[in-house]
Amino acid sequence: MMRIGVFVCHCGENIGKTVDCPTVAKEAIKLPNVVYSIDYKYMCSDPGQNMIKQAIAEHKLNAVVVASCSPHMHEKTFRKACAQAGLNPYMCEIANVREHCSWVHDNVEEATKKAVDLIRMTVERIKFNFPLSEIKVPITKKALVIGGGISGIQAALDIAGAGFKVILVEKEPSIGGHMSQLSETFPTLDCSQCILTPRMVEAYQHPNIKLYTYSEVDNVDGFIGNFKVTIRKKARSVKENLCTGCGLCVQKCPIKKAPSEFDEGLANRPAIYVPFPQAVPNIPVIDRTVCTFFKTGKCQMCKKVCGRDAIDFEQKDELITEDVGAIIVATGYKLYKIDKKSKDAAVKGYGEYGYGKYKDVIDGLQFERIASASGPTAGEILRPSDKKQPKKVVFIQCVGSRDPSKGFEYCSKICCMYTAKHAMLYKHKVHDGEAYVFYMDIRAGGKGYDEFVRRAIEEDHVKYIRGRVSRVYEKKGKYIVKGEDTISGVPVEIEADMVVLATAIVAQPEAAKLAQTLGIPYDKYGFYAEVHPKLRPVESSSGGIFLAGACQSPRDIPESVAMASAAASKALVLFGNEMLEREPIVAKVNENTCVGCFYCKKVCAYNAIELKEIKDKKGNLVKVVASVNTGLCQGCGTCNATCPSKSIELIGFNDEQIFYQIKAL
Amino acid sequence: MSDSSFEPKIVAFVCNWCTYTGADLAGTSRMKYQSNVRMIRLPCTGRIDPMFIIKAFESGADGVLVSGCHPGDCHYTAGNYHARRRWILFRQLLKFVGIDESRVFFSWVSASEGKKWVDVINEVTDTVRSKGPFTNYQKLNKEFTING
Amino acid sequence: MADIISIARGVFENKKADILIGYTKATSEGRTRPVIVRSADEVQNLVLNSSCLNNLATYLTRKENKGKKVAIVAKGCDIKSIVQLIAESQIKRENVYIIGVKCNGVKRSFEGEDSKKIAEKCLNCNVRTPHLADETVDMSDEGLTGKDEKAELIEKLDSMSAEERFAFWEEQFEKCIKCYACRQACPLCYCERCIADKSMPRWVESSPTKRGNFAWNIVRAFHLSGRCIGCNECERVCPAGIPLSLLNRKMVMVAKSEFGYESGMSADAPTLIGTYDLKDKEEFIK
Amino acid sequence: MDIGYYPGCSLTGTAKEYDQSIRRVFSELGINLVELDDWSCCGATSAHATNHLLSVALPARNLSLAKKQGLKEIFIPCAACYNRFVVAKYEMEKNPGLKKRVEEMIEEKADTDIGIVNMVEMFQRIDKELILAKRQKELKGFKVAAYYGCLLVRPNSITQFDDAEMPTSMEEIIKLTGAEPVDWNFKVECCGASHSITNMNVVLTLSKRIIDDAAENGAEAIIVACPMCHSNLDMRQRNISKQDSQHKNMPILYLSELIGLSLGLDKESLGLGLHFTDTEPVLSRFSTAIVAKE
Repeated sequence: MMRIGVFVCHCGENIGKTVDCPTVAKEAIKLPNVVYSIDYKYMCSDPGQNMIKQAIAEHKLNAVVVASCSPHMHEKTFRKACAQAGLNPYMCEIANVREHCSWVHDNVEEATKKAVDLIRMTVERIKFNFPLSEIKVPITKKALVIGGGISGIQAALDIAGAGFKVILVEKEPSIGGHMSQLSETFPTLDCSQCILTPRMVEAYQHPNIKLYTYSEVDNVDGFIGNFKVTIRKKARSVKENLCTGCGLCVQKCPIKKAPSEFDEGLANRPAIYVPFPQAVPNIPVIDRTVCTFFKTGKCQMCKKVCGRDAIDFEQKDELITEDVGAIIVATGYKLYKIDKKSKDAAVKGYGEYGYGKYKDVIDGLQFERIASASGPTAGEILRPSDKKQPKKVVFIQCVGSRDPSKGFEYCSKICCMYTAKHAMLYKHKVHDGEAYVFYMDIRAGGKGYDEFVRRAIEEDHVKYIRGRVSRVYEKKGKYIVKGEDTISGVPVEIEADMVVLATAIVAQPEAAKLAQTLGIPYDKYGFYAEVHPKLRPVESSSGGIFLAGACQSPRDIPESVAMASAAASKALVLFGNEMLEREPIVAKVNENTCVGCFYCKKVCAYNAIELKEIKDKKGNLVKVVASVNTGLCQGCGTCNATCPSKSIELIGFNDEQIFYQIKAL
Repeated sequence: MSDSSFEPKIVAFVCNWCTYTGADLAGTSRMKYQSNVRMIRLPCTGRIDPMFIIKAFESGADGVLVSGCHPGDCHYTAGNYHARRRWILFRQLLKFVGIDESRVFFSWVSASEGKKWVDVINEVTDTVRSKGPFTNYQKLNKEFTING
Repeated sequence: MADIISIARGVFENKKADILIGYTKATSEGRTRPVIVRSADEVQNLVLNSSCLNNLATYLTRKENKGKKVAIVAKGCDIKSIVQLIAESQIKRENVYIIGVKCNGVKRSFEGEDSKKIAEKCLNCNVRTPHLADETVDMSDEGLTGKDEKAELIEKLDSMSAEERFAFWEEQFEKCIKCYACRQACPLCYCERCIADKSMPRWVESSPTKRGNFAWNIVRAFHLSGRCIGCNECERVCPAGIPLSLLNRKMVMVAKSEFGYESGMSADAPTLIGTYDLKDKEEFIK
Repeated sequence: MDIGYYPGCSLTGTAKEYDQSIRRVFSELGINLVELDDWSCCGATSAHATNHLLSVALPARNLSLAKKQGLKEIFIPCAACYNRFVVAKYEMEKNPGLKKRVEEMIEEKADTDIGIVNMVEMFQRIDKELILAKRQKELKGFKVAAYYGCLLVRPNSITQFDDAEMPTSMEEIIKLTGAEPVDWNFKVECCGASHSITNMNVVLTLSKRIIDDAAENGAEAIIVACPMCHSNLDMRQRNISKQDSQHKNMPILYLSELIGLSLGLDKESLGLGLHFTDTEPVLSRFSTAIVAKE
């Protein structure tokens, strides 16, 4: 005999304001098999949970329905409370009367009626729940980190430091990411490479870290604790085990004019190259799209000069599979490129700023290279067109960010700070120069951040103009920046020598593709979605896949590093267990009625359906039926809907539960 | 036929990962929509059986919505693709037996599309309200209560 | 070409099969009935003519025949169901010895006016010469003609309003007595426990109410979608005279038009249900 | 193809040649312009600054007329009128209270489901191949500046047309004639609009900047799609010349006139004789450039 308790939460005012909770509780008790019902201000609080526990004991409840917020929020909380009171946690179900009711409706009468309906449906459903216990699966205690920027390096070092193996995959020829391109970092103005390079080397030399550079993740199968990953090691055309990194090939390569990715196109590199002097590993790669040999079949200069015979023109992409238990995604960001506007681009673009048309209109990363001691100008501020020192530089913030009409709605977060830094670096190097910053407002929340911006304004006399720029155009060798000073309310025109655009931080172009490979959700901009914005900010909704750095949203270095360590600790929490407990929401076959048509096997994305022979007492084969490998089954239930005779059912969402939920409509 | 006081009964079968979460987002964003819909959460659109729709009509629903992850976004890789093929067939069958297929709605609503969820629900509710009660099926139901 | 009796004898003499499923004369004039022949001594009563209406493939999945090597007399349409059974792991190709029938069409019915007409399924037949057989036998009967009345009816139904169609089917389904003869005759309804017999939960009401009849006929047609090969046995055996083939034919047409799919042609081809295409249509999905 | 046509007041007065060239060009391209019967002023540049309700009601009345006359869309060649119509439609859609007040004022049901099409969009709808096939003259080597002004593209969230700061759609139309649109800087700058009457100096300064930048970037003519822009840029060049002896005349052509020229239509039917700034330099360049027909 089912004895069901119904617990109606007010959630303070959140539910109580629109749903008449006492009435709902009174209606609930009238439902068949409901022996107890009560409403309370905060069901998830300790006293609230205690009410549930007491009621279970006092009223011998064997099922509990909590009418509260979304099950995504507190299903675990309430199930745990039930378990503490000796009730099987799977005998607790949530009726979502907050997100799906009180918050989305205004009319109290309608919302109350709906809340009662939702509870009735859940009560009817729970009558067909039965106690379940967690499924235990072994864990592969090895992590995959995708992306070798500062976030990926940090995460890899943390996990490796705890004694577990890490696979670090980076798609570029060297790890280091965007941080390696930066000149100085805010708000301390310490040299970016000076603090990053030791970390890169440490990751490279760590016995627990296996590094795959110039490699990408091709495929991911499996699930938390047991992923099978296929890594594509792209053909470098250089044998890593033979190369000593002497650099002779790079010096002798006759091709000199390929635009350097590292220098953001402001300098050139050979066809065989190491992206930057401190690259890790210090092994060159041949850019087959520009190499003379790959184009014409002639040259082979690099091969001739290589004393180790390390050049391999025949090298092919190599596919490597690795078993890992956790994945950390740290794929970072890209700067929004405004010159190449494709027709189906997400944003309309900023052609009026002349980026791509005027050589001296550059973006933030290009300025970093110009300001960097290792950059094309050796740190001297010279403008790209004529290598002259610009005496007047205009910095434009929010190019693409916070601009719903033309760009993205979100704030790119780091531009206020780096623009202040750029203006400062410029003033430090060009003492008689003038720096102007067009801004919407200054967002400098962070330790020492606002002080930093004040310093730029007050000590370095950077001129901040609050307003937007409508156009940049060239006139007699000057760049006329037309904008508005919204504080004085006048249009302004500045004749600049160079213009730096703080273009928006956007997701990597392949972000959505990787998300689909990994099976993790992403937002409309391509940033990966965390499972809870406040309480679970580094976890994706797919178990065992964690997020670090700017792939989740625009992040600065300290935040990225913090996220990376947090993601690493999430992986370590997983590795702290011998066996993984999984929700027992898996399919189950009724072997009596299964006739082995195996449509379930055809629709299963996880190869979880196996063949099982049923034999009689004498050992004669009676029939072959489907059987579920509960380690592989992820509980989607597609087999259940496909099976014509309903001989395979999804535990937790079985036919009876759904049937009676519908019937109670 | 459409009675001014008629409020349709609408059932939504939704997947846990995209649409249910998208509906949660509509809630956390305090967007408003009409209250006629009753949602049933399934792990995946792949789990949604055509029998659910028949049962919903038998239980007095005037309209049914099926909603899940966009193609490519399925939490279980391909559940929504199998579901889509199933619905292509089932819709035609419903149509052929005279069950007004325009009372059965399908949508892809992702976890970030709270606004789309609101629009879909309002549109479904308005459409079904203007169609009036699903008397054809309810006639069948009535006969059942008398006889059985 | 050899006749059916000598072929059957050969099957047993060469030990090609343990049993043979074929046709024999029924007691009433003009009828045939299925027969299971177990030895060469029994083959003389076998017949093969345009009155051989039954699709014998339905006996292949019967419990008593499982595990045996079975020879079967099969017209092209029947062979399609055998192909489908192989594709759905119900039988193994090597366990069935197919005596394919070169066929010019069978009667629409055993008796009455319809017995002079050709069965509607034969009008659009694309397998008059069997597409999968171990040997073939010629069924020389011919001269049957007739119109495809069902095709016209489908067209008419398609042009009706939803209300009119509902009324049409309401009248038809009301006749259903839930005898499940349609299911028994169907070679592809091989489930040991049909969903209609499942009681926990009872998706399909057991009594022949209007609502239960609707549910049953919809679920039957849906479960055969993308699988039905159009032998129309369900309709032939329906004691209530419900034009069940309309439903199945409609779904065959949908499978063809939406997916370019035809069932029963190859056991290795992917099945319609159980696979998907990234480009499947979704204009109806918001 | 039939489409509603709302010429607006300017096209019956100062911009007669705009109306004339539009009717001529679209009839040549097989489009039937159905002039809205009993149309009235949209309030143009003054109403919204003086009486907001009136500024919505005036276009609303015309929209209701369109609905009654069975028109699904109206083509509004004047950028100022176009702007008023899209804004009125937008405001009524967003604000049911305002819509109700407008309905009381115009004593009609206000309809917002009428499509509004501007000059550039009108040409975008026509099959490119048709224009190319009907082309009589290829204006090859003719460098022009496409000038959008303020009203066609702003506010972009309402007009939803092209890009407010860097539009390019008119250039695509111009290219069909063989003419070469130049890359210039003032395509969406204000010409001074109705200040032409109240504060001409403003207009002179602004218009001069526009014409100068076009000239500096190599344009031989400026192409417009707004009668107000046209009158400022065309008519005020005399005054500009008085202030600046260096000023060189810049012919200002309507987009419809440019297309008309390439279709081989004569200058009278396009109204090119009605301009203040001489268009003869343009016309003389193309008198002989007949394109061979296949």
